[in-house]
Order: sequence, then C-alpha cells, then structure tokens
Amino acid sequence: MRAAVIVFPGTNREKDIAEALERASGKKAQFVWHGDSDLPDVDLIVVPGGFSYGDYLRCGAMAGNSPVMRAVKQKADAGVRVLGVCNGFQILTETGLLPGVLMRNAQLKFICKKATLTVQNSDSDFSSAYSEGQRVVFPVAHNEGNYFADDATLDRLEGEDRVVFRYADADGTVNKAGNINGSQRNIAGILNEKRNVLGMMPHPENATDPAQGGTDGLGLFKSLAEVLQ
Amino acid sequence: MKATVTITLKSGVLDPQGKAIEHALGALGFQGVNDVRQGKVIEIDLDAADPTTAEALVKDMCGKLLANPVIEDYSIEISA
Amino acid sequence: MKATVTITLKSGVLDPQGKAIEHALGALGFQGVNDVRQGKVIEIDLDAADPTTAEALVKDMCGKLLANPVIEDYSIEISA
Amino acid sequence: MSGVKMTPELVAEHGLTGDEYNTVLSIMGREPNITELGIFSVMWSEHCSYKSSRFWLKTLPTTGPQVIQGPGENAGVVDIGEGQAAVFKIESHNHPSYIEPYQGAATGVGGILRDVFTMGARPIANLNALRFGDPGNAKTRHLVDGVVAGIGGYGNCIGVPTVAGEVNFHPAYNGNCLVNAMTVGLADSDNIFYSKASGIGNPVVYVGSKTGRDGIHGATMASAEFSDQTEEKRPTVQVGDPFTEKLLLEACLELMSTDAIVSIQDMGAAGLTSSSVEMADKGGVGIRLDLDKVPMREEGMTPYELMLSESQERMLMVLKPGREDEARAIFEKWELDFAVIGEVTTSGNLELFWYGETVGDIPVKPLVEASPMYERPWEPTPAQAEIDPDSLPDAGKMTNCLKDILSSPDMCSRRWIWEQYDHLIRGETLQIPGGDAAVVRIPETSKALATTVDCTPRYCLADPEQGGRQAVAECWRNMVATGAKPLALTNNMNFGNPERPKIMGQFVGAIKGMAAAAKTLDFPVVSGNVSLYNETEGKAILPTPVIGGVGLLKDHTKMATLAFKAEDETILLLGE
Ligand SMILES: Nc1ncnc2c1ncn2[C@@H]1O[C@H](COP(=O)(O)OP(=O)(O)O)[C@@H](O)[C@H]1O
Repeated sequence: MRAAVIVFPGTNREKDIAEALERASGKKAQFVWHGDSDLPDVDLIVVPGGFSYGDYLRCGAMAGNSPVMRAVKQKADAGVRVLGVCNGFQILTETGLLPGVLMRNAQLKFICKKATLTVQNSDSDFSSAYSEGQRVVFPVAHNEGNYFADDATLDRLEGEDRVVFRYADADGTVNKAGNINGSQRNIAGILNEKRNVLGMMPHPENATDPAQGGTDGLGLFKSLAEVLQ
Repeated sequence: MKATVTITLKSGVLDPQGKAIEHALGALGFQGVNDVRQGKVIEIDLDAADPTTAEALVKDMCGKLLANPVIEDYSIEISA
Repeated sequence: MKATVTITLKSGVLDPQGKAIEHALGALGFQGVNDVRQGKVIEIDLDAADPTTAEALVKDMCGKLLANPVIEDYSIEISA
Repeated sequence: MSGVKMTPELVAEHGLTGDEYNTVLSIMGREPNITELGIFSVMWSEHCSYKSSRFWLKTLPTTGPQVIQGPGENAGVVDIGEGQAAVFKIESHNHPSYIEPYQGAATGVGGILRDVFTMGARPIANLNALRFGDPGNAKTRHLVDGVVAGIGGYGNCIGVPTVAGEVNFHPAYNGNCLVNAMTVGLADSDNIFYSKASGIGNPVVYVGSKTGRDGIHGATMASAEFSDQTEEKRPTVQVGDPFTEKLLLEACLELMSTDAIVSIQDMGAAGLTSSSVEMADKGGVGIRLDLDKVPMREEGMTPYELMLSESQERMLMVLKPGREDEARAIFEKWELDFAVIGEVTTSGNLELFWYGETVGDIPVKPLVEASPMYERPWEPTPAQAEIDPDSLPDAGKMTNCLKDILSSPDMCSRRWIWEQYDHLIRGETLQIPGGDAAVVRIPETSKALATTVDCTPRYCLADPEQGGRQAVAECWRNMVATGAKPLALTNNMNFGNPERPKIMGQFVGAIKGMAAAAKTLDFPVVSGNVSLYNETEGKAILPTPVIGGVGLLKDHTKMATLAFKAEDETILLLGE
C-alpha cells in the first residue's frame, strides 16, 4: 500500500496516522506538503487531523479550497482511496467530496475522550476487517464534530448504506446518550457515493498500539492494507 | 472601499452558541429575551473601481470561501 | 424588537482569523484586498417598550456578557 | 520622542523608585530618553529582574549528574540517556488571565511552549496548575470556563497533548486567579540551543509574527498589585495565535536541524528588550538593532513601542555569517516573517537605530548587573496552634463525610476540565489525566517520561516551610507511583506583595522547605518562575509554590497504574 499524508500549515496529527499506517501495512507513508505541485502516484491519500490554517473562519474551509485539494478531488474521481480524519473530514466536506458539514459540538466544548462507536457497515475498503454491528472504541478530539446535513441527504446516506460509523453508548447501542457531540443520527463517519472516500471524526490512528490502551483502530488500516497491498 | 459581510446560520439550523448566550443572559437576570442567534461579520478593505464591482467581487469570495451554503446565509454591504 | 450587536476586535489588537482569511483570499487569486478583520454578530429578539429601552438593555448585556472591553468594541442597532 | 522630558511622575509611572532612577543616571552619565527609560523599567521590573526573589533563589540546589542546564536559560535540561534530554519549565500568566481568561491563559501556554522549543526541543507534553476563587461566584465560573478553554484552545491547536494539571478553589483567589503552565520537550542532548550571542558582525534576525502595540508594559503590570482600577485601566492583553506558533515551532526545529544558528531567544514578556539584552549580556558583546527593520503590524509605531511590545509568537536569533538565505527560505516556506534587524558588535552596548539615527544606547553589563536585588525584610510565619480533635463539630456519619469530601470542589473529578484538552495527540500518552503523574512515551525507545504538577496551598499557609517540602515530596511520590525515577523539578512561586514582611516570610519559608526536600531527594531545581504581587486590595492569595516534576521510566512496559486490576489481589499500604 502506497500512502500519502497531506500536511497543511496547522496539521498536527500526521505523525499519529503515519505510524498507524505503518503498523498495519509495514510500509512507511509519504508526507506531502500542501504547497508541493504534484501529488505522488499512490493508492491512498490521507488528510489527517489538526487545525489546518488554525481552524480560522470555519474548520477546513481554507484547506478545503486550496489547490492541493483540487488535485485530491481529481484523484478521488479517478478512484484513488481517500481517508479524512477529524480535520481531514471537515476538509473533505468543504471540498465537496463528502456531503454535509461539521458544526460546533452541541455542548460547545472541545471534547477529548475514548468514544464507543458501532461499525454500521463492513462492506467498504475501509471497514472490511470489522464485522457489521461491531462495537469499537476510538478516541475523539474535536471541537467541531457535530455532523449536520439536511434530511434528504441523511436519508440518502442511510439508504445507500454509506454511514460507516455511528456514536454509541458504552454497550454499543446507538442512542442519544451515546451521541457525544450532537451529530445528526449519531453519524461519526461516512462514505462518498463511489465508496472510495471515507470521512470520520474519531481517531482510529490513536487506537493502534496496546500502549495506547486499545487497538480497535488497527482494523481500519488493515482493511485498507488488504485491498491495496 | 469597505465591504461588510454578515454570515448567519440558515434559519432551521440549530445554533447552540446562540442558545448558550440566551441561557447565560437569563442567568444574569435579563428578562424578555425570546431568541438569540450568533453569526460572523467579516470586514474587508479592498480596492475596487466602484461599489458594484466590489459587491460582485465579495459575492465571489463568499461563494468560494467565506460562507458555507449548506448551513449559512450571507449578506453584503459596501461603503466607501 | 430586534437588536443586532456587532462585536469587533479593537483596532490594534491582533486578529489572527482576519489575517488568515486575508491570506487565503490571496491564495485563491483575489487581488486588491488590503485588510480583513473578523468579528461576531449577535442577534437578539427581545421584548422592550421602545427602542431606547431596548438599546439600554442591550448595552447592559454587552457590558456584562457579550463583549470584553479589554480587547473588543461593540455597536448596537435596534429595529422593530 | 527624544523630546519627552524626564519627570519624577514619568519615572514613577515606569515603576522605578528614586534610588533606582539615580542608578540609571549614573549608568548612563546623562538623562535617559524615553525609549531607554522604558528599557530600564522593563529590565528592572520584578518580572524580569527577580529583584525580590533572586537572593533566595540562589539557595536552591540546582546541580546533579543528570543536569545539563540548570536555571538561567529559557528552560532547564536534564539527561534522559541514549543521547536524549528532557527540557522543561513552568511559567505563570496570572494577571492577564484574570483580565481576559481565554487569551490570558492561551498566551501563557504559548509563552512556555516557546521557552521550551527555543532550546531545540520538540514539546511533547503540557501541564497546568490552576487556582480560582470561591466556586459559588459567577466571576469564578467565568474564569474557569475561559481559562480552561484558553489552555485547550492553544495546546490543542498546536498539537501538544495536555496531560496533567491541578485545580484548587479558595476565596483568597477571588480577585487573583493563578494560571501556571508547564511544558516538557524532547531534544538531542548534543543539539541544545542557548541564548548567548557571539561572533562579532553576525546577523541578528527577527522571526515569527509582526510586532504590534500588544501589552506594552505587560511586564510591569505583572509586577504591580491589582487595585479596583485595574479593570478600568484595561491594559491591552495579547491575543494568542496558536496557528502561527505551530508554524514557528516547525520552522525553528527545521532550522535547528542545520547548524546555522549561533543562539536563539524567545521574545516573551518585555519582548525585544529582554531578548536582546539577555543575548548580549550572556555573550559579553554588544548588539545593534535597526528598529525600522522590525516587521510591524501597525503604522506609526515608535522605537519605545517596538522595544516594549509583548506581541506573541516571535523569536530573536543570531545566525552564522552567510546563512541568512538558507534560514529565510525555511521561514518563508512556513509563511512567517523573517528580517535581519541588526548585528552583534564589540561595543558592549545595546545600540538602537531608527532610520540611521541613534534612538538608544545603553551599556548592557551595568543594565543587567546593576539591576536591583533586594533582601527584603521578612517575618517567619508563626506556628499554628495544634487543633484539638474534640473542639471540632461532629461531622456525623462516615459515609456523609465521604460524600462531602468527594463532592467538594477541591476533590471532585476534574474530568470536565481535562476532557477539553487533547491529551492523546501524538499517540504517546500512556497515562492520561486522572492518575498520579502522566506518562508519555519517548518515540522509538523503550523509555517514557512521567510528569506532574503539585502544591497544597493550605499547607503552605499554615506552615510555608512544611508546605514547600510537602509540595516537592508529593510531586516526587506522584512520579514514583508510576514507576519513574524523578530527575529534576521546576517551580512556580506564586505569592502576594513581597514588600510586606509577612508575605516575604511565606516566600522564604517555602523556598527553605523546597530546597531542603529537593536536596534530600536528590531532585534538583532546573528552572522556574516567580510571580509576586498576587494581591487585590491588600488581600494576598494563599502562598502557592507549585512544583513541576519530570521523571524517567527506562522501560515503559513496567509502568504502574492506579486502578485495581483484578479480584482477590492483595492490597498493601506502604509508608508510615
Ligand atoms: N523559582 C525559580 N526557581 C528556579 N529558577 C527560576 C525561578 N524563577 C525563575 N527562574 C529562572 O530564571 C530565569 C528567568 O526566568 P523567566 O524570567 O521566567 O524567563 P523567561 O522570561 O525566558 O520566561 C529562567 O532561567 C528561570 O528558569
């Protein structure tokens, strides 16, 4: 699996994700500075977490409208897998690769904790190592993770089976109590129509090593490594 | 020329910040507050031949960057 | 009655958001942008006998909660 | 500017006493101009000169085989083996946080991060020690909210995990909260950067954000007692820009991986003044600055304002000759300002120019050496009477007491706070907040660092010496409880007005206790900060000597954690 990790000014979780990719695939990812003109020829492009451009104006707005993201969009249209985590998810929605928007957490606070999710859908290149309905624990760390889209969009996402992760309570039940940030229909991660782009708020990369207190996140990277070997 | 862009959440989109302010005003003893909404204002000092050109330019900025049409509305005011 | 409070950073106070927007507009190819400042706008729907009472009330809200005079200025507009 | 007339009022406004001003006159051999007066004022403020505390700080143990750099630089440095070093310091941002809690706390975090990465270290952990007034006050809630959001806002954005801290409440902090921030960084022990300027003719370079009129006189503010007019006076508080600091961090570390830098110093409180003076003084050289070349944010700024501005996210460096272009390319890639603003000279003076015209000329050595040092009168804190248990009101049932304790603001869970801090970023946090000490793994080794901040102000009030000792011991124990060997400590001495013998007595007592414990435990002091005049209308805060510690676990797989692990395991109680 050849993977590129895009680095914007203010990106800060690139190390975490690169290590996770290496743990799952045994291969080192390549960092790509946003200003570099060409994207390398890779199987997977990752837009990592952080505060691109300080999260000023709107999270992901400035990065989402940057030249490199236009190039990422072209690659995505050509079928390259794209993974956006946290700020990366925000950037992908701003770029238009994914529908909806991430709003400020309902409780108006930054929230960093281990969150329980359920895998809604194991029929994707990002989640094939999980079983449907599996309960997993990934850390979250965000201020704007509250997923919003209009009802038609939400219905479509669900109808097309494009919701991959949902927030759940500790037992793995998808309910209000488990919805840590107010996201519509507990949505934590979604696919694009062609199912080659995944955006998600939680950080699977911070659950890939026993020393981090859990390895539930490894499955996501292993799924990718498996299809993209 | 000065452009003032006011960006507000579309009606129907929940505004937790506005709600929090409303709540805090109540806690401070202010009465009769029915609703609070919070938005952004962006002031741009720019060179443009005339107000119409300026407005067109700023509209383009809103479309490309300043506002997110999924949840936000915007209005533009131009002054000299 | 509707009150619109516009809160901006005092001139001279660093506005990192404004600077970043200015920079991003430049990167998107917009020219002639000399300065960008970002502020907040708070819209309050409130019951008040008349505009003068409303303004006094909102001024009090600004002093107590909405703005921090150390770094921010505010202006109030009242409409029916 | 040069036309401003020196008057006793102007001198007093700059916080200098009559005696101090006479020393200025004798150093200068003439009347200073306003810019020069401003420089003396800042350099001799309590905040920069440690005039009330220096005498006592010298009594602290600061050496040991593990110590690479003790107090006197931007941060302390200790050896952690395999060619690596831990770099750390704590710093207060008390007064600004009271006035603008979000920005005050945020810029506090920004400042301490710069102190650590200036030394060549990548920050790997942030900590914070907070003290607030009565939790029933609306003001307290406002401060807690703002301070916590500000600490998180800055640390989360720059991408350094905030892994530990402490919070207390007491009415003595009603008018004066405490915000102490600590950063731990990781460096190669053969690539530590210092502030000593050298190399006649070497370029002096300014990098980072532009200079604005931020917090002019902030350093003097941090040294003056609060009055009810302070809120009226509304001094400018700086706004933090963690995004720019992240760029500055990456750009500095990138340049530090070359050998282009001779020395580097962050512009903290007292900005360009203290950084240039310290660099020149340490190197025994002069520095010439062309102030018109300083990147400016606003029009019409004066030399006085440029020298005193506290704008954040800036650094001053001396480069090797001919390396400017290489350095400029790195800073421009990170979209930061870069300007050659002067050079190292033989004059021994700080020479300031404004479009070619001299606007200041101060001999550096006397400016630093003649800075006042006071052995202020102090009274020992009287011993407290022992409390007779029978005199206490009946506390009722044990379970009720337990409930009271667990629900008290000082004892209840702090989860609400630390969940607002990204404590997991970098993926190396092995013990998250909520335990004894936080533990952070060192990448690509089997090592980890344990770190914690501790102080119990009510002990310090009752008996400053015991309180000082206890704080050191608690910090030590917290690290030992994770399996770490404590290496060294940093401290933040937060006290009231040192001109009052009673308060000075608390300070002296705490230093004595701290020194004794540090010596006994072989736990030297490698850095620290002093914050005095924490008073409002004559009411002082509780004496609060905060101790921050760093310890080493050679093998993190042997780390101990807090939780009981399984049923039927034996519980042991150790100690007296
Ligand atoms: N309480 C203390 N104990 C030990 N060292 C201290 C103490 N207070 C200050 N220092 C040392 O004095 C020097 C100056 O501190 P400070 O003015 O806080 O630095 P800066 O201005 O760079 O933030 C530093 O080296 C610091 O470690």
